[in-house]
Amino acid sequence: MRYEAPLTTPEAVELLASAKGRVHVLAGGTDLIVRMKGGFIEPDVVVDIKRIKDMHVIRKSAAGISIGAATSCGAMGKHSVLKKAWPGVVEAANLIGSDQVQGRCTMAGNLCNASPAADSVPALIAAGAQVLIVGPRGERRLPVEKLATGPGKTSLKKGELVTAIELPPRKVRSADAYLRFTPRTEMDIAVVSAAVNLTIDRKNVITDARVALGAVAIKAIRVPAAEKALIGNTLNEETLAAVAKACSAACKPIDDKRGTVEYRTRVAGVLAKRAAQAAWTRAGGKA
Amino acid sequence: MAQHEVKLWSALRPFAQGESSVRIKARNIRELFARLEADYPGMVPLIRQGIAVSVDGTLYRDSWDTELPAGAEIFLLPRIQGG
Amino acid sequence: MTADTKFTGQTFKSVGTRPLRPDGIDKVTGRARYGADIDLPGQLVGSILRSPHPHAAIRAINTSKAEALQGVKAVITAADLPDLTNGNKELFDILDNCMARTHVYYDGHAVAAVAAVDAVTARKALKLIKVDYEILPHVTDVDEAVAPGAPVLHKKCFTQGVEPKPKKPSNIARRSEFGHGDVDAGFAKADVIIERTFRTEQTHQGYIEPHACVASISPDGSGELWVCTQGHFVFRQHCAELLGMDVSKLRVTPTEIGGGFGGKTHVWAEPVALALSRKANRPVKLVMSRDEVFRASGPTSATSIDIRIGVTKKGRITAGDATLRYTSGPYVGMWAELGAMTSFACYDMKHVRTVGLEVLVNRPKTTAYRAPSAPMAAFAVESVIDELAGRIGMDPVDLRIRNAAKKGTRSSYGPVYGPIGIGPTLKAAKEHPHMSAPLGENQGRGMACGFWFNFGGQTCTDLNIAPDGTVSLTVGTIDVGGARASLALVAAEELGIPYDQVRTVVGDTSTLGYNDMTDGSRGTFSSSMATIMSARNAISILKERAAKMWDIPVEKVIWEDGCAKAVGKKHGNLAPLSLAEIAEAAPNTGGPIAGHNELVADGAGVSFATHICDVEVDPETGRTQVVRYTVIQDAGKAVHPTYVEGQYQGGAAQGIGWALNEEYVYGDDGRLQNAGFLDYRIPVCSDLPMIDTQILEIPNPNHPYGIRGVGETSIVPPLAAIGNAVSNAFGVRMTHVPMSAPRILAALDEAQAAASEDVETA
Amino acid sequence: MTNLVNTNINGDAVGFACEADETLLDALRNRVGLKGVKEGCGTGDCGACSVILDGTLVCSCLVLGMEVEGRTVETVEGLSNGAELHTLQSKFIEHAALQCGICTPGFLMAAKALLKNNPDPSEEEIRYALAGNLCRCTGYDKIVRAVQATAAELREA
Repeated sequence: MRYEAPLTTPEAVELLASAKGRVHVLAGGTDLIVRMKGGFIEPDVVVDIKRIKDMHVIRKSAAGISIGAATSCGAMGKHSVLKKAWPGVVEAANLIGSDQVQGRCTMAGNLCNASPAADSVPALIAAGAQVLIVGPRGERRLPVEKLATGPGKTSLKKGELVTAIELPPRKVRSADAYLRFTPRTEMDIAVVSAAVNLTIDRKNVITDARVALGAVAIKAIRVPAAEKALIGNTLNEETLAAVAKACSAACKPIDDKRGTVEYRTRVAGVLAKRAAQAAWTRAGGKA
Repeated sequence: MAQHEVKLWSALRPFAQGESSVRIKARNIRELFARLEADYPGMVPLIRQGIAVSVDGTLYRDSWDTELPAGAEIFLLPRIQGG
Repeated sequence: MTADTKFTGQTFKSVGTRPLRPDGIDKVTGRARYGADIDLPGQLVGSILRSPHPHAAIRAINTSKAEALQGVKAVITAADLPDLTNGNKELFDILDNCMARTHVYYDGHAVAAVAAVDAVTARKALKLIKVDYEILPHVTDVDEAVAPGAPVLHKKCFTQGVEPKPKKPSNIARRSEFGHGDVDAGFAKADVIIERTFRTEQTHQGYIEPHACVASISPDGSGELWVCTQGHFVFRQHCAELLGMDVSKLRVTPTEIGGGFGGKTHVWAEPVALALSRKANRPVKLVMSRDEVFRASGPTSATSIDIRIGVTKKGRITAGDATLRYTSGPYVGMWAELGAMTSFACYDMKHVRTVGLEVLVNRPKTTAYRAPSAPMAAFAVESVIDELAGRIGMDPVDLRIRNAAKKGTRSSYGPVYGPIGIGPTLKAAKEHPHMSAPLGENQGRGMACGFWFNFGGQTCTDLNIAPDGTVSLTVGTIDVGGARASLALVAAEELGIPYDQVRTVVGDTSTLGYNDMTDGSRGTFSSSMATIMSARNAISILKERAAKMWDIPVEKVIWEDGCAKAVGKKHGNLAPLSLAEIAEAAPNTGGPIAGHNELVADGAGVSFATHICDVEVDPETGRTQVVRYTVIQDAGKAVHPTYVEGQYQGGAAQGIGWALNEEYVYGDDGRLQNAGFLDYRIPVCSDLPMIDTQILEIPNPNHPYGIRGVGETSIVPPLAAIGNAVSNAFGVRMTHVPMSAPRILAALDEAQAAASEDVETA
Repeated sequence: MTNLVNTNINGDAVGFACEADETLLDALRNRVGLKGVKEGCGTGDCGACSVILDGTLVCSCLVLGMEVEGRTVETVEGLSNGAELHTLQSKFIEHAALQCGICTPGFLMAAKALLKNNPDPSEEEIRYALAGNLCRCTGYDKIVRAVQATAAELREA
């Protein structure tokens, strides 16, 4: 195996495009190195993007907030502007692994691993985030939900890499929240998870909402029916019940070592309800 | 030499015609085992593997010297494993 | 020799204090050497090929390509570990488990091994070994394994302990029975009888240090082994027998041990490492990966337990009956038997019967895990006792106090108890402030009792007085929890010198006689007994030397406060001789001064604990958090109270993990799905509250200082205590451990459905 | 292919040879001889191999050796100042925050990283900060107390 640590994005693209054999991008390494050690992958080339300075930058502009692909989730948690604008995205990113893992893991890695249970993905989908992709043919942007195509599979082409994650500008009276269920308090993979991003008007009526679930299908999913249940309503018992019902109805999970179909389906609704409540409170909603 | 009623745990009983206790004259564990082996040869493999002897509720390994006081309750048990 | 080990009721100066442990600095600076930290010149890397199948016949193994790979120095299969066990079934099972012979019996069973110049080459070589398997039907579930038509692991396995001998082979390897009285007559007197079936899943000891060793065998047939183990003498014995070596020619040096809890009482990779070294004629280091630890080193049993207990309205237990099915992996064990012995041991039962069935399954060989088999049985019994208390409207502590075993009670496993401590732990629980503290919303409180035997066994120690009068104590029991400090305290106590004048080391197998393992809570109990005797022997020599120095009769010399003192009118004015002064004169008074002792430590005395716990359950997700926990246990005499607390807290934490989250998950393909710390969920720091402890000191009459073993009992009550807490919070009875969120949610649903049915019918 | 990595470990300039796919954990243990860094799982789930890399707590099993070229690595071996133990080290011994000790190096590094960022952590903050380190002996009670005692002492110093 060859290890490369380019200093610029064009160099990284060149390495990825020209490499023979199995080539992998190394961001945080908290998944890649585990898979290497377990013998699940045997890369010929690993391209470490952490020496590219731009990849560590969190930048706020009129277009929103851009997070460099090598930014550790731990660093996101220390960024007050990001935390204030997107508390749900940050709490999702900060739930990945221990402090040790937080010091390394990245949302870009979380997205590109394309695990159905990835913590940051539902939050990013709810946020309406997109990824900035650079490749031999230049840049392109893609909504985050279009990056993963199935477990472990992405729509990235040879030579392409995600260089940043872009969150839209934050509207007033809006907020997001992310919740997951794990058997332990920490150090766990989501059995099921839910993210809600919503905006309310002066009368506490929800004017916009995005709802996403994790670990209930082959990839993280958006739940339009739950969004419909929120929009145009205030957050009362009835609305919450409708959100829960819509979310449970949208689940197509599997039975595995981490959870059952029945459990995931039911708790998806519970978590969506609670995430909606948390996002609402953060947005300044009053009953 | 005192005669004891020696109680057997279930694994030993088949070798004593199904009885739950046998009467044995013995001063100590050595004599106890010698008599058991002589009278109930089927017990030999289990005794060789190691047996615990409860004397008045206190568990002893198979140290020959351990005395069996007259009137003491003698109970044979499997040797315990621990963690 | 027979030493007088009766409790003397003495007062203590050192014992009961809390000095710093001698191994502390090495452990906080990274200097302490564990199994994987040993390196030898010319050392090779060993690695084991494991079966991916839960059950298969091995048709052939082709190792030629692996042998031809550059850098490979040895490849072995079962042929290199020939059967020398001479009809010893127990030893044969150990051999077959270390290296499969005709069949593989579980996912992870070793089939071949290599030694190569580095890890990369070793890994490559493993991939080049071709094993031709004939895949056979498998069974991993305890209930399925005993069901008619289940695949039978061993065609020659006819249930032992059943008369007449069964005609058909089965997976029930052995049946054992305990009890007394007439259970039918007992149940006839009961006002309320509860009958339930409980299940517990398989858990692993979960020590953080994987098994690791370095083996070196010379062409002359002698060998050395450095290994993390709970019993280096036992490892020496088993390895020497399996390899056909003279026992005394194999020197086993124990490294620091990174946790064992029973899992390091058994050889796994050590005979393989030795066989590789013998074939390669070079030292071989073999370290298991975490995946291998889970797949191929011994977990505890999965169980299924039928239980029936009857009680009168006034709260007297009239009878108890239990059938306990425990998995033992592919080889027979005594795990169900231990469950059968311990299940009702806390109670005074007139009529009791317990039947243990050892069930063979295609899972790794079961090994001891802290008070082995007792937690599962206690889960079943203590849950039903609590439920009965509810049914007759009696406080569950009172019901237990009413029925607690005491001196003179015939124990459920047979003998009549001497003085025992369950009563005091229950009384302490009743009076504990935790019992009356208010509970919050969605919280429940539970309590449960636990029993473990404790034992002693073969032990020896050497106590050497250095020329400057300081003391070196060599023991043969592995220090797993602070025993070096505790034993130094005991030596200091007996000699009358300060703790820091004594240094304890664990000797290798060539420095001491045979010692049994550190298991059964015996380490400090038995080695302290031998240490006291060693010190007493040394004191008698010290007195002789002092007499010689003073030129007075030895009868006129006593030992007091670390000094020889002359007594009597004639000599009483002589200034005392300190240990240092006597040691300094040793070259002129007869040479080095030492005390030795070899004994079989008996009379460990049974141990009881009562735990109280509060849980909070999220009724919508089933998530359960332990919010308060209290352990009450008798220590006899706590030599180093802080380390006793550590044992109580550690055992409780393991029990909490077992109760809520830990379990082996097998797929339909018979493969273990969660062989790692991510999905085998031992508690993390944020999962637990502080664990309060209360040490009771009821002296053990059979130990000079009154000491009892303290290591194991603390893991017994948590499963039931937590189950009872959940039950008390929501009125549901949990019958399946771990009480994971989906299981709790399902139980809540059932309770709700039952409640609404009641409303409808009402 | 074996590569040469130049780095700074515990304040010393250190060079070590390393395969491209070798983890920092293996390099520290087998190439540099720092055996205080422990392997409990090799998958980032137990924290026994925790080191501080450029001021950030990481699992050395999840870092490639080659990544530390030109960086600074702190391990348990660098915690004490000569014979003078770090307060965390002495408090761990005093409070019996260790039994078998295999997890101790990782806990010490994690606790050091915590106290640098948060000199006065609550019990809950300590518990979550140490959640990446598994201990099977202590039930964590005495570990949490040792960290609390260290924090108190360091605040007074």
